[in-house]
Amino acid sequence: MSAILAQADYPALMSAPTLFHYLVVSAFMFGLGLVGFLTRRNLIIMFLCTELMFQAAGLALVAFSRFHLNHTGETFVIFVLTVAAAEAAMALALVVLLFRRKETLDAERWEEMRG
Amino acid sequence: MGPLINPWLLYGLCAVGAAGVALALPRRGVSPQVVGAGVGGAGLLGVFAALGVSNAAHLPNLHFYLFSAIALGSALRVITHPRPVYAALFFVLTILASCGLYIVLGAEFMGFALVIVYAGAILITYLFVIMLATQAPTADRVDALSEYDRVSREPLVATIVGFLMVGALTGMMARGVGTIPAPAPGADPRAGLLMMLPGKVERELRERALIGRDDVILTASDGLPAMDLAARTVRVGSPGGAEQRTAPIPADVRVSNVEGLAFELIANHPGAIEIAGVILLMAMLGAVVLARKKVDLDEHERPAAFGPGGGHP
Amino acid sequence: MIQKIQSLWPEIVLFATACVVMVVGISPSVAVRRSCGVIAGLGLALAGLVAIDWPGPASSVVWPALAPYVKVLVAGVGVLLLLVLAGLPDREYEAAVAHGQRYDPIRANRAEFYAFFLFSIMGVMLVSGAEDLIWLFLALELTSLPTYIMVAISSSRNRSLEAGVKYFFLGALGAALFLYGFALLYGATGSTNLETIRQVIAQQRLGSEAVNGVALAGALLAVIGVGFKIAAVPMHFYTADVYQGAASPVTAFLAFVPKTAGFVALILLLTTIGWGYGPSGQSLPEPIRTVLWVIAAMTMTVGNVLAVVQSSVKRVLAYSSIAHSGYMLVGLVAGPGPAGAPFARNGIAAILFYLLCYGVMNLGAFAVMASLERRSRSGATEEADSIDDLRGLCTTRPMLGWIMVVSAVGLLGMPPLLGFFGKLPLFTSGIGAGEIPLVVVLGINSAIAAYYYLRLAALALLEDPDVTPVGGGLSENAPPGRKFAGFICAAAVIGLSALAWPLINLADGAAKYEPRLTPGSAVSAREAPIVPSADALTEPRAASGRP
Amino acid sequence: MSDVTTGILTALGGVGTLAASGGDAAAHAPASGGALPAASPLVLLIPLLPLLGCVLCGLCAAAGVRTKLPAWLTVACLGAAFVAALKMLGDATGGPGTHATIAHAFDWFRIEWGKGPGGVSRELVANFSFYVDTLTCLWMLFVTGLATLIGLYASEYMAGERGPGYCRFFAAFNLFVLSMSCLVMGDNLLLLYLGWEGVGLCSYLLIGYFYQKPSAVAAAKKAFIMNRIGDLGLALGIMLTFVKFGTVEYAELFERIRPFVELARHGRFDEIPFSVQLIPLLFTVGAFGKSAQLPLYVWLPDAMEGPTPVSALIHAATMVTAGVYLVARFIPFYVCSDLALPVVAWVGTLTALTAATIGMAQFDIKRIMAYSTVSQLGYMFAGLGVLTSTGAAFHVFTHAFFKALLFLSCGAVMHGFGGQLDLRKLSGVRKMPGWGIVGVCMLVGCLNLSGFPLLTSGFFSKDMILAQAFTTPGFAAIGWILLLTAGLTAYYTFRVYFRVFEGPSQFEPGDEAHAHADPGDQAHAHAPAGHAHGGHEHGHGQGHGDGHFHPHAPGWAINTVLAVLAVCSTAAIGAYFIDRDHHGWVGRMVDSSTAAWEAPGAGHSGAHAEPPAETGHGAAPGTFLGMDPHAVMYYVSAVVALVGIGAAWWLHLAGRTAAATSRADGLLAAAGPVARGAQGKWFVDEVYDALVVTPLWVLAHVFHLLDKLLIDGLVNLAGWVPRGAGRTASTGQNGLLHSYALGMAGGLAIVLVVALFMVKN
Repeated sequence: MSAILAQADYPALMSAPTLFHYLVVSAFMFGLGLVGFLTRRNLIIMFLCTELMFQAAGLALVAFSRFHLNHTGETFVIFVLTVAAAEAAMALALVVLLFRRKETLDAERWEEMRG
Repeated sequence: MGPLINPWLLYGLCAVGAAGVALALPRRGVSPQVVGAGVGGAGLLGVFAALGVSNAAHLPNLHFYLFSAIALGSALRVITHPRPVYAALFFVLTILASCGLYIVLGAEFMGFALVIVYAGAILITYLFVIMLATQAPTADRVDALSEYDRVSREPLVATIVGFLMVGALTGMMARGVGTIPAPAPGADPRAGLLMMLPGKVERELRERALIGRDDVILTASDGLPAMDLAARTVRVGSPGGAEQRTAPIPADVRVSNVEGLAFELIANHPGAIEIAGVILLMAMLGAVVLARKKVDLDEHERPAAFGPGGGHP
Repeated sequence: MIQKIQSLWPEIVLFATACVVMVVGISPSVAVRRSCGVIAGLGLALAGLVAIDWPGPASSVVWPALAPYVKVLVAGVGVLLLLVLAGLPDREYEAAVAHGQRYDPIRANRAEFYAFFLFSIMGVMLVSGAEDLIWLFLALELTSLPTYIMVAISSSRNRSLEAGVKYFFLGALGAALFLYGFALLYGATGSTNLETIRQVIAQQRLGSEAVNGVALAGALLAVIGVGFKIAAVPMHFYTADVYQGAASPVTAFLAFVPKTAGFVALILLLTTIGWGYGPSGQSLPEPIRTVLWVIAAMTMTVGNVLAVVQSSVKRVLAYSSIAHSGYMLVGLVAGPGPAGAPFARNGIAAILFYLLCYGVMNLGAFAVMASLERRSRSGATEEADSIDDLRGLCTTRPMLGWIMVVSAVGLLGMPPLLGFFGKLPLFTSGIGAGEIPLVVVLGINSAIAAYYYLRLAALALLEDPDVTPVGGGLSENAPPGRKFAGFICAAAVIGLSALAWPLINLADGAAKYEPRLTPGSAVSAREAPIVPSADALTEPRAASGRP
Repeated sequence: MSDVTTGILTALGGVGTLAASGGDAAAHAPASGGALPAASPLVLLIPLLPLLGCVLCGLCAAAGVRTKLPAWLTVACLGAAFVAALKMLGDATGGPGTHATIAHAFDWFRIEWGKGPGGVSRELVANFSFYVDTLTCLWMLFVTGLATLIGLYASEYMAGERGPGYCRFFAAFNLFVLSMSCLVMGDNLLLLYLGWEGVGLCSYLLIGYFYQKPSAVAAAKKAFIMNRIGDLGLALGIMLTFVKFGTVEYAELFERIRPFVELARHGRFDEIPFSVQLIPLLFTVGAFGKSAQLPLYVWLPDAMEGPTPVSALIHAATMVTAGVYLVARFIPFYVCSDLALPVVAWVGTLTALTAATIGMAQFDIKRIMAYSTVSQLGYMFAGLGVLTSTGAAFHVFTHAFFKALLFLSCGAVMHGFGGQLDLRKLSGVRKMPGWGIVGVCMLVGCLNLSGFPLLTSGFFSKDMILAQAFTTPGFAAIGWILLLTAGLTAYYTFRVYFRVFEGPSQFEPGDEAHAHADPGDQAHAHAPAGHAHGGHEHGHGQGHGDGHFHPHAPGWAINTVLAVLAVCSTAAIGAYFIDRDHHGWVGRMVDSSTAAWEAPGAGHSGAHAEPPAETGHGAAPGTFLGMDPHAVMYYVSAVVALVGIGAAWWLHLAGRTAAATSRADGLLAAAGPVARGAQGKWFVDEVYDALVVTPLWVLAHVFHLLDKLLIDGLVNLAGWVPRGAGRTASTGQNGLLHSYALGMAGGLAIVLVVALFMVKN
């Protein structure tokens, strides 16, 4: 099975989970984030859920990085982190603005335009 | 090479997970959250059990199970907990567990950076805003929570959609993961980075007393340190250059995660760093613009703010 | 990196301009603050000139001339956009404050607005020069993040906020999707370098004619996630609400800038996944081709069908913008054809040219909408948006009316106008690639589009003006720049059709496709230790396995 | 549609192979028209002058001109264009050779799309160049001539509109002539298509001129949609032509089609690629749309909502013959298909019959004329289909004059009687003061249309088609149907004439007069009758406050134009007798163009009574009941026409006198035995109703019903399906962030699941 992570200097005390194990965890985390985004109505929690999805991508990236024995994936995570922080800052500012307007965080209250 | 896992088993277990999540989502009346969490966890466990049965030799270790269970369990709580503050805190837990997984994967720097940056900084901001923007709950009762926090929207359809995607993704991964081209066994592409760190090698050798106090690593004719990474040897000599010899590099002298990451970041992605900087600047500006509060200008201040004639169409 | 920086001069100019604008914007003097727009325009023009004069080294191995074209295109249309945008943030507002309205700093945001504008344009330019998934991800984010803010602050109405929140949150979802896709693409190939990814996938396809499942899932997620930027089905839902809620100038911006970024990103991404090799010729992998095919057909159809029933001009234009993305997706499905393919068969050249046509025509229509406002019953002014506002515009405001007519007829693709010449290569490239059913769908959709575009044109041209409007009349209280920009666009719609040929040459040159496959190099480069050369720190190309 | 698709598919077979098919002949002179000599630059004036007129009218509109200036500008420009067309004719026929020439205006576009063998670059070249041969001259002559005359007519007819509407009308009028000259004179298919779309656009604009009338807007929309269907066919045909032959320029196309024509001449149709045979069929679809043939004809009668000069010029004389021009121009392509010409012939014939039967049951005189236009266009197509492009072109030529005459006469009546068009409410108009010229001109037009023997040009042109139908083997049935139609045509034509112009002088003014009598109604301020009485130069002074209506006779402009047209349509007989060797002047014009039955420039000798038997049947020429059709048809068609006119006289004039309470006693005497009283007339009417009208009425109404249910239904459906779908789809756009996110994620999930099942390994 080539999808083994126990290459090179894998820590000795760990046995050898395959890449797929990590990918399953990552995919489930991604799915949970998606489900949360779709079901929660609190704007802040919704954004938290996109962060969860980013986090899932980060986990996959690190696992891949480990598998390919290069650092590119980890580097990518740094930038994902940066973008997540930037998005979070703006999203939270927007949420504050929205909350001031309608005194609620309910996403369903913003439905004036349709059709 | 057979499939990593029987696809139908995988899809079935995804469905079990979906059922669990659907049950666990908050809803009006009694929500069977515990049952849901149990069912969902059973689905996930089933996937790993199935993986373990077919690849018993590579059964992952306890840490992996522990951290992924915490990560996914708290992720489930993030999306199911009716109280935003708790959800955010569970997100912190997810991050921490992810850090555990990172460390298991040998990405120490990213693991700790994640704790500091994500759990430490970003999530605190979230908590801040949540507290700012939520009516202070008077009693510790769920009823005191806003309706939009207590009742989730379209739990069934959303779960089906989400887990359809998870099933399809994992299914495709299961098919493709076996044929990803990997580095040849025994080869570590990162080893070459050692060439970039003559100082570290020199220090290690000196600490292990493999070279003398005055010896330095020599430079080859092409300007690079005279190392032979295949044989893991290095040519060292005294400063005068009179005496040259070859010293072995011990097997445990290798580029650490932080060093490798730094080289990757600086050497291969300097442009990305700059763009990230611009993004952060832009985001700061955006946050400032968005979150400004209304101020009332006095009558005499208006001309100063808008200039004479500025306001006359 | 030094060579790379040479190709980044336009972006550097833009960044410097943005910084200057931000600093100038906090000046206490109104006159100085007012110069922000001029400075931004000069910077943008300079960036465009630099992009012409200083293209730097080939930005992408496969598309050596893509980036300069996109940069010049974005800068050129950007100047026009700026003319429309100028004065948006606070002109009416300053007047209102002078008349005693409460000061609302949310709207007093002239400088920041221009800075966001420049950042976003800078993002598109960076997208066009992307060689790396990380770079591409950051550039896409840089393109879209400022637009979220611009939408939210574009007017003081709740609608803008609503549009902002929808755009932002759905955009973040889309970003998460394509980020996951990028992660999987990296995982399947072991590199984030687009050229390396292309080589690895090409080797795999040459070997087994099948794309790795992980790569496939990654490519699909990436394509559909980036599809958010171009409002392709199924990521199109936000379009109408956001376009309607944002102020018209910002909407014009949304319809062009993120869309350009999205298409350029899609071209780069699909290049990695496989045009131009494999025993089966130059087609994409079957699942991706099928998905793109369906997306293209659905996008056109959904956009057009929904546009038919709208009563708001901005919604009509929003849905038609979806439809136009669908048209351009045909070029994506058709692909660049074999190496050295003529213009008529090169779907990428068709897209690049159509982006220009669409940008100009669409801006003309939005410039008209931005120039009009209507006084509501309560006395407040609001944007003209109802389709009835166009009634008899050629009589009451001939210039705006004719701009609208020319733009609408041009968007429809009436033969002598620019839109026709834009659509023609899409047809021919589709036919050339053998996608006859898709071309038929394209034809049918063009016919459906005639329905609502002619309605726009006919309302302005043929109907009599509404003498007794419901709540106060239509007025025209916009900076003259908007009308001027509209005039330029309308003139271009007519005039560029006579000059279409040199522009087509430009697009054709930009879409020159040079897929090279270096057998074995990809894998060996990836597995070899990072080459420890002396200049590794300054020359990342050497480390990324380039031939 | 699927046929078309498969056709294109087979034709393409990968555009890459174009190199072989289109490129082998590609010595492809890069300079367009290098093969043909340059025409006099004067030719460029023909499109240029209408453009100038259009610009001037636009300037008038901008300057707020409220006089007749735009009309005079238009007439001057178009008149000059007519002179230029005459000069062009002189150049084309005067010189030693009668080959085509090319006048190059400017390069339009040139797209390089690859390298051919030997590194020769292959290009799509389409320039603003004009292809001048005798067919072009023939068409441009009557287009510019009629446009000038009708422009003059419209200067008076539209006088009530002076102001922006007047300028708009004449700008569109000029634009139409410009587009028409692009269509007819273009030296490549793309320019033809540009003109084709341009005339369609002008037609749309002018039909919808009275845009406040919902029916006018609906009619404009209908015309637009029906024409689009046809245009799709033409566009596909052009694309296929380019794909197949690698060029869209006539000069090269007619060279490259020659091998196929040779094959067809020997009956070896199975060696001609299907895609080549498909081209004429696609062109035919376009021609049927523009020329209002079955089943796309329904827009034309509705198009009469436009101002009458427009109906006369665009929807009777010129634009609708564009389809005939297309087929005639591309005769070499048509002979390459063994299917195309029979299709053209049969559709034309059936259209002629259908429209004639419908025309018989109508009461609106303009509509009757519209149906008769459809019917006559059917004749022309039938003529093309039975291998007499000369006959068809001749009929186009004569029809242009007499149909314009008829329409303008009807328009004069409509103009004078406040928009009244119902033939039951008008009678004896010829006798009224000031209406004599109109009456006589109407009579001349009706005689021409019904093919009155010897005195009328319509007789000779129709005769040529009929005779050829019997001559060409296998088309005798068409000949019989056309003969029947000729009788019906004579009948309904004179039905109009006898009802409206003869008989007791009675009238009932139309709606517009009433509307005008109501001073409060401003919505009709634009109606022709409105201002006609307000500020007309020979207005009848009296006010209309009392609501009393006086018809007002046409002024000098209308009368002059009618008289000139009447003379022209009679004088057109001359064209039949000049140059009898070539079947008349028109025949010579046609024979020296690409519409000839032999390849152009093939050096054919003058006398060719029979077209070559390119149908490959090799059968002997057909006969008419054993006699030579060309000899006997004069008599047969004369008899048929006379019978038709007689029937009309019998039914509509003879019996009407007794019922009359008016002053038309002289007419009564002329009408026949006074003994036939009211009772007898009723009896005749009832018999007529029962025996003749009812079946035809039923037939006509069945077709009408088909119109309403099928065609209108289809048109409505075409509009309704997207709307309905839009309504349904827009329920998904419910404004909720979550719904949108769900839609996005759901779509993505479906895509991934589908991809999962498609992915191998």
